[in-house]
Amino acid sequence: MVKEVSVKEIETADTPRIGVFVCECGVNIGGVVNCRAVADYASTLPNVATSVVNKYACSDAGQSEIKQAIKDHDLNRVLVASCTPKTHEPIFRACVEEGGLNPYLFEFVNIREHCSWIHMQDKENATKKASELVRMGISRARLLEPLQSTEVPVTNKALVIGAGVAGMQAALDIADMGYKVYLVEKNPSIGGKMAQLDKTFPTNDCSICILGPKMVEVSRNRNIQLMTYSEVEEVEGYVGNFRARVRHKSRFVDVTTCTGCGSCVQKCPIEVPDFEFNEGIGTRKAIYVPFPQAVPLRAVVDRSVCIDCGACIKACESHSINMEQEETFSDLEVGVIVVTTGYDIYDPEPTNDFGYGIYDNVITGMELERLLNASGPTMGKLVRPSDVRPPKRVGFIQCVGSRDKKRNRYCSGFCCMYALKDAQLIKEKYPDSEVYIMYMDIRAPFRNYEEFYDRARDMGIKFIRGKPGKVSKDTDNSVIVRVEDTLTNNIYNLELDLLVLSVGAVASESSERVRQLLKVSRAADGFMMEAHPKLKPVDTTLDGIFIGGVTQGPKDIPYSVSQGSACAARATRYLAQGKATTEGITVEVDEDICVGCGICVPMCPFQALSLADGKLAIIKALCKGCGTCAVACPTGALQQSHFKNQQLLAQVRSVFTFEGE
Amino acid sequence: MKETIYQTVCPGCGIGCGLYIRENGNGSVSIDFLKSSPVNLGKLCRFGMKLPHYYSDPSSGKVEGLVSGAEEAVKAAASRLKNAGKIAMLSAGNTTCEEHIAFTRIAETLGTVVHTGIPVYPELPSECHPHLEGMPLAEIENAEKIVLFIDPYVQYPLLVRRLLIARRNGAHIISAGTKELHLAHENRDLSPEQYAGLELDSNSVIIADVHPHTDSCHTKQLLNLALETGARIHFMKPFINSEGANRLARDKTGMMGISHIMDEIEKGDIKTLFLLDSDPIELMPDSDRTANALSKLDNLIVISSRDSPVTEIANVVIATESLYRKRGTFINAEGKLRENSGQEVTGIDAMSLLSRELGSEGFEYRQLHGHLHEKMIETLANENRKPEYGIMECAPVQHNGACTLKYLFNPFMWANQPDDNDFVLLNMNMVRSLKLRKGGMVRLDSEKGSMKMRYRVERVPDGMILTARKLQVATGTNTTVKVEGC
Amino acid sequence: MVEIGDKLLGYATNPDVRNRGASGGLVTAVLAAALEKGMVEGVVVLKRIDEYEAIPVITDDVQEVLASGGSMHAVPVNLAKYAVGRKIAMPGKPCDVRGVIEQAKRNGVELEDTYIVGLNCGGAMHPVVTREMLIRMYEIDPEDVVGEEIEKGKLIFKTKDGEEKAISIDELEEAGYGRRENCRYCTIKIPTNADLACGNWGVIGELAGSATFCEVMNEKGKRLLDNAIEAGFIEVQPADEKSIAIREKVNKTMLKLGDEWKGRLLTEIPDQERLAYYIEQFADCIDCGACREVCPVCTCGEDSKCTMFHSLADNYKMSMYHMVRLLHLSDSCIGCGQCSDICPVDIPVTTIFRRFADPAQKKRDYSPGMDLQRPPFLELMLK
Amino acid sequence: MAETEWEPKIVAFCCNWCSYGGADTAGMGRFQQPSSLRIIRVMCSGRIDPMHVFNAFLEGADAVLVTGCHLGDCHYVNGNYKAQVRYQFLEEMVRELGLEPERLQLNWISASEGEKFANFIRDVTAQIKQLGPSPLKPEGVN
Repeated sequence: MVKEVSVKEIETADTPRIGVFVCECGVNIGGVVNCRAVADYASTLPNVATSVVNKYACSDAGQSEIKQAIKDHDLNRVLVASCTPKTHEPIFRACVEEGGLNPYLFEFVNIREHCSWIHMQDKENATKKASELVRMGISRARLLEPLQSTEVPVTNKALVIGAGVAGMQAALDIADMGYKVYLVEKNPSIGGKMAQLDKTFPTNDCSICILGPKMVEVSRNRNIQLMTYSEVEEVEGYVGNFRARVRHKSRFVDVTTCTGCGSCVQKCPIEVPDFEFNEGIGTRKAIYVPFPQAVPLRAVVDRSVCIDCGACIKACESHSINMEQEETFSDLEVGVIVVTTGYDIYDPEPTNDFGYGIYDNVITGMELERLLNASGPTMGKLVRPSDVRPPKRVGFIQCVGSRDKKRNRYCSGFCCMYALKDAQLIKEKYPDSEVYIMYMDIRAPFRNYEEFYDRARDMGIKFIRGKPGKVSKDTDNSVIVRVEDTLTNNIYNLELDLLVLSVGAVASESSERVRQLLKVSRAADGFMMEAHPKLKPVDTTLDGIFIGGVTQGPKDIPYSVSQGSACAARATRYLAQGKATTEGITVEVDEDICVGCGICVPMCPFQALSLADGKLAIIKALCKGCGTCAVACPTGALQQSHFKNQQLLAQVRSVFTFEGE
Repeated sequence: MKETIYQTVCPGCGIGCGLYIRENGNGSVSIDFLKSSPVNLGKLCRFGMKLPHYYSDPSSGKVEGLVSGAEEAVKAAASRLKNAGKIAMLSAGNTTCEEHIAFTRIAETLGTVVHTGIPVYPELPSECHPHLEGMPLAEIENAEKIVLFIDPYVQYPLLVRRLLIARRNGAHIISAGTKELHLAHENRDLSPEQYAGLELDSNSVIIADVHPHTDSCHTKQLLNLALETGARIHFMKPFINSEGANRLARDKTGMMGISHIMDEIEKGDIKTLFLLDSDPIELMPDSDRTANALSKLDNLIVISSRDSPVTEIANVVIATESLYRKRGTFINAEGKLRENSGQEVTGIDAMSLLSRELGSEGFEYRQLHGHLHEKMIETLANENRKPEYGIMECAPVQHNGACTLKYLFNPFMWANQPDDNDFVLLNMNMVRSLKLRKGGMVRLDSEKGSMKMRYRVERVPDGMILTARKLQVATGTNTTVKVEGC
Repeated sequence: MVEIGDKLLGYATNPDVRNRGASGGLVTAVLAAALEKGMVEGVVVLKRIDEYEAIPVITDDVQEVLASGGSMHAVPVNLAKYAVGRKIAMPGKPCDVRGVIEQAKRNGVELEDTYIVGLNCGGAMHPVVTREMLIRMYEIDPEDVVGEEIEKGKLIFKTKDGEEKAISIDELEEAGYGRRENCRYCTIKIPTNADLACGNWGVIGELAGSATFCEVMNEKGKRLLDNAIEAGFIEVQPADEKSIAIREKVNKTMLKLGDEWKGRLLTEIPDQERLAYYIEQFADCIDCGACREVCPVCTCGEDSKCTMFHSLADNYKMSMYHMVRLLHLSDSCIGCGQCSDICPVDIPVTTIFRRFADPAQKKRDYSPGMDLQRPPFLELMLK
Repeated sequence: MAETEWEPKIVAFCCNWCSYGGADTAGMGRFQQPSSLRIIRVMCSGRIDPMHVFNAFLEGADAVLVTGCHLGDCHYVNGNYKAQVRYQFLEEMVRELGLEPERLQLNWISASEGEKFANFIRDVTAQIKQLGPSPLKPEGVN
């Protein structure tokens, strides 16, 4: 049928009455933008019922002012011009809702990050731009429509990916709060990097001694279902309703019957370098138990080197070895996901940093950990790799792979501390050795860290402030490091038996795979990105997915553990409530206009669209509101709510004015 | 699966575009294109493209608001007409020549005339009427100079095509009207005193339009201009068959302009109005006032092929088939005779019955069609007539307000055809002086009230606001308004 | 039983149909047989109005189908839109078939229900141009014309006095007459995208003029032909090597000529003049929307992005309507020329579309309407 | 009145998760930029409708920027790949129309790349200043 006047704009049932609140944010905005002028300008625009300046719109006082204004001026739209919606939109939406309006009738204009902070020297233009941004917001606000967010039930189970110390902590905390947790670990044993360490700073207590009991605790917790040697393959769904497929790699050993006795290992004729746990310094067999304290303490067969001799099968009294074992899959349904996939140690080999990979006696900090460890390949005896003799002169180079524009710009945070620790351990074991630490500056914040540094100095460890320029080899395989002490301007040619590179942390490949699987954002440093660097350090932009530990960026053990707990606390909120609210912004179709061409259907990455009887059908729960399909729709029948064509076009149009207007 | 196809003309302006209508089994219609129709070569304007909407409301017979059959309606009409006092019969020219002749026969029986053709438009001396007829559009293509007093883009879009051809053929085109036109070589905002400066001669063509609300003074001025310079003058008109109605009514006297008729109805002098496919509520700029006036009638009888505001309030509605299905003939703006391929004649049958009910003879299509041919031989022989009128005096209407709202008579708005002209046009100067906001609206105030409109910036004269849409603040084609940004 | 890939020569068995049809009436007979045997509910035929005008009509009357036929080079309608929502068979030039296939990708047509007998096409003429050409070049009153055919590169008109006049098509086209511009550089001459690809190219010897060369393109084509043979409507025989070679040669020559025309008609406009050119071309647009209405690719209804977000009230230098249409269709414009034909203010819409579509389609190696591969905008080829 | 230097108007479509965040980060890092930019926030670069891009040009934008997450980082699986395909079409159309190619630009900017965002805006603004106002800008509009 004919419409008398073709619909050019969304008809709103009520005439818009917009309240404009221009926030000074103290001097953050007010110091640059003339907020009064912006508010005055806004008050001249159509449909603006009131326009005022707030000192801090997000403060209690500011929010009550907004709520009061909704009543006083009978507002049906609220526009706040302040900071970024990424942090404050939920706050103001809630405020507007408390004021009696649908939360989606709120429009946010960013005049801080996008204006005052980037035009600090140009107050006049900043004010002009702020006015224009507000005008654009008002054009959009006029056309805003109330939306309903929907509540979805939450499956009261959690998935924790990665069983390092952070993941273990998260799993334990969630489990202790009474919820079922699936803890997936790609390695044969849980424990992560911490299990490889010798001692931990600043207390120098044995790493595995404190971690071991926690690992056992994890394995014994009734609420935790441990899935080691397993990887998450697929994840779909949304908060409260994730479905994950986990692949259990074949150990070729029946974990239910294997006792971890090690008879099989003894009989195995194949011996290969142990890269998994001992950084390639020691060896392991083709069938092996990852390390003495492994959880689960079960053998695993490395089929890539196994020669199928059958010696182990004969040795195994419990008949646990099965070379035909196939990998299996589990399909999990969980409400929340915690990602604690950890990191990789920076590998200096490809670029031969400081001769690493060329000279035998240049090693990384992690290799040193294994050399110092009492249950390590040398039984804790420090030797240099070239001739297995104890080194007399040991040097550390700090910031290898970190704080380096050519490598990684960030500080890995823990390398100073572990170098101090290892230096002390060497000094303690071999008091007559000379230990040098070549550093740019020592970073030792937090309790007892600075004291730990002092102690190292007191022990006679020599600190040279300077980054070595050249590393070369002496005839006896000693390493000669040329370094300038920038405090004294002396240039040294240190002759060292062992050079330790204090390498930092980098985002790991397996972590990246999980990140892509879950669609978590990636930060510039390659680690996963939190929702907010300060206020939502373990949340992601995806509801129901949390990140903790070094997955989010380098950190030490206590920090990782507390993040594990934080993840647990954040995640359990959903489990405890049993429900979650999904985004109100979804796609909707005008059936009168839709011609059923189906162009949109393959656009949806979430399979929310389908055709039924020549018309479009939408599964709202699957729709994540990206709006890609709305672009594909040639008729405009498909619209993304809150970002309708009319709303966006109005915003674009109001960018421009007549000259002199 | 079976479709019926009707070759017909577009019932919009008087150009009379050829096209065909597909009617499928369920009665829905779609429009289709002839590629070599002689008038429009298979092309249509934006109104023509929307014809299916026009045909979406076929009329139904009604007596006192209740649906009734044709015979019942005719009888009710007859009994009302028999007892009526002064009867006014109006046919604006929106149906076939044959129906028009039948309507005229009834008028003769009733002892009155059908107000129709040019006389119902502006108040002009009758000797001028023949000169308001159109000229062959092909001749426009061959003119050396063309002066436009209309905005073809808005009012008669298909004329744009002829003008573009003329331009390719070397014509110099001047827009002397209200708006800068893309196709014109010169855009001059001229007052009538300056028309002499156009330097027209017998190879020039003046293109204007004439409709119920044309400023008759300006029409006189244009006729004077044509007379003085020897230029040919072509008038565009609304309705497919206003030209036919005009030619058929040429020897009739005693006709009144439509606004005059409405005045008499308002005064109570006319108590019976009999309409043939003409709706004053759609036609008059001031619809409210017109509807109000019509409510004072004792008898409102309507013959119509489509439902419109007047069929809602009529005492009797005699329904006919849609225009495209009718058997019959039209004369377009250039005097071309066009014929529908449809074969239905319910309108003529109804009028025949009505004639008999009124005590006169009945009639049938062939007879009426024969009469048309006789008449046409007579009037077509008059082509290339010399002017038979002298220079006319006129007193231009003075507008003292700051702004004039000018209604560009859009030949489809009488049919409530949807169009997107929901805006007014004004120039950048006015935008600045009124401090209009981009994307904002203007408020127009007249004695009738006020309304808000979107606006578009165009190169139009200062103080002029153009609209191609009937606005409820309008009191005529030119309305003095106050304008404000809002 | 014929097989997919068969190249045949055939003709209608009914002598009347065989004589009236341009090349043995095979196409007419195949369509009529499909209707007769209930394969389809209707057939699209061109109902002749005069020498220059025919209206596509859907009929379920076998006799009406048999009575249709004959060449009409001056009737450049695209039939794709008439196939929408119906179970029909129709004859089709390559561009008709392309339109139908593009409609099918947008769920406008159920391809399985639409049988198309393709016809070789060297191009069509616009009736208005043809009339003018008759007056100026042939010096014949268009109303006196009773027949028209193309032979050996010449366009021949027959008058009611029994006279014939022939002028070479090259000469006509140099003078600005002859085929529509888009036909001159069209790249598909043999409708290999149809179910059957028919035409008189390659029909030689005694069969010349009384048989049709027919290639079976797919399963539907096989069904059509088998049905017509079984119903006794047609007879076929295998085409010999020579016929096949000649058909291919004609095609190659036509395509080569097409390339030359393309070079001449789509000459590059200098960068700095292009925007002004487009603005000027669209400036007279009267916003009728006919170009959209006739487009055989577009499936939108009355409301769509090009109309809903375009307003006459906007003071733009170029209309949003045309920009959105260019955007939505430049990946799948088939260059059929309907939009140019219909434009009431003579905007060269097709030429403009080709300027955008040619490079876009070439770059993506996509030829719309030739197979079921979806156009880039529908598919958004990922990775 | 002093002649002030012409400042272009640049419309940028930013996705909520990355490039809008990049603009925020630029602000947090106080990376100073010309005041030419007007950001339209959408949830995903896949929501950036070429129709809106054209509309921005017709309204008077001197340049239009299409921005989103780095490829592979889309919050909605692959919206930015779709944006990229659409952008390529737009780019070709803009070139064919005869608009200078600098007036339409694509950039993937993550939420952490504040400095990159600011540099991008500075560069584009400088390029557009060189070119002058868009030839599609309606008269009397700025």
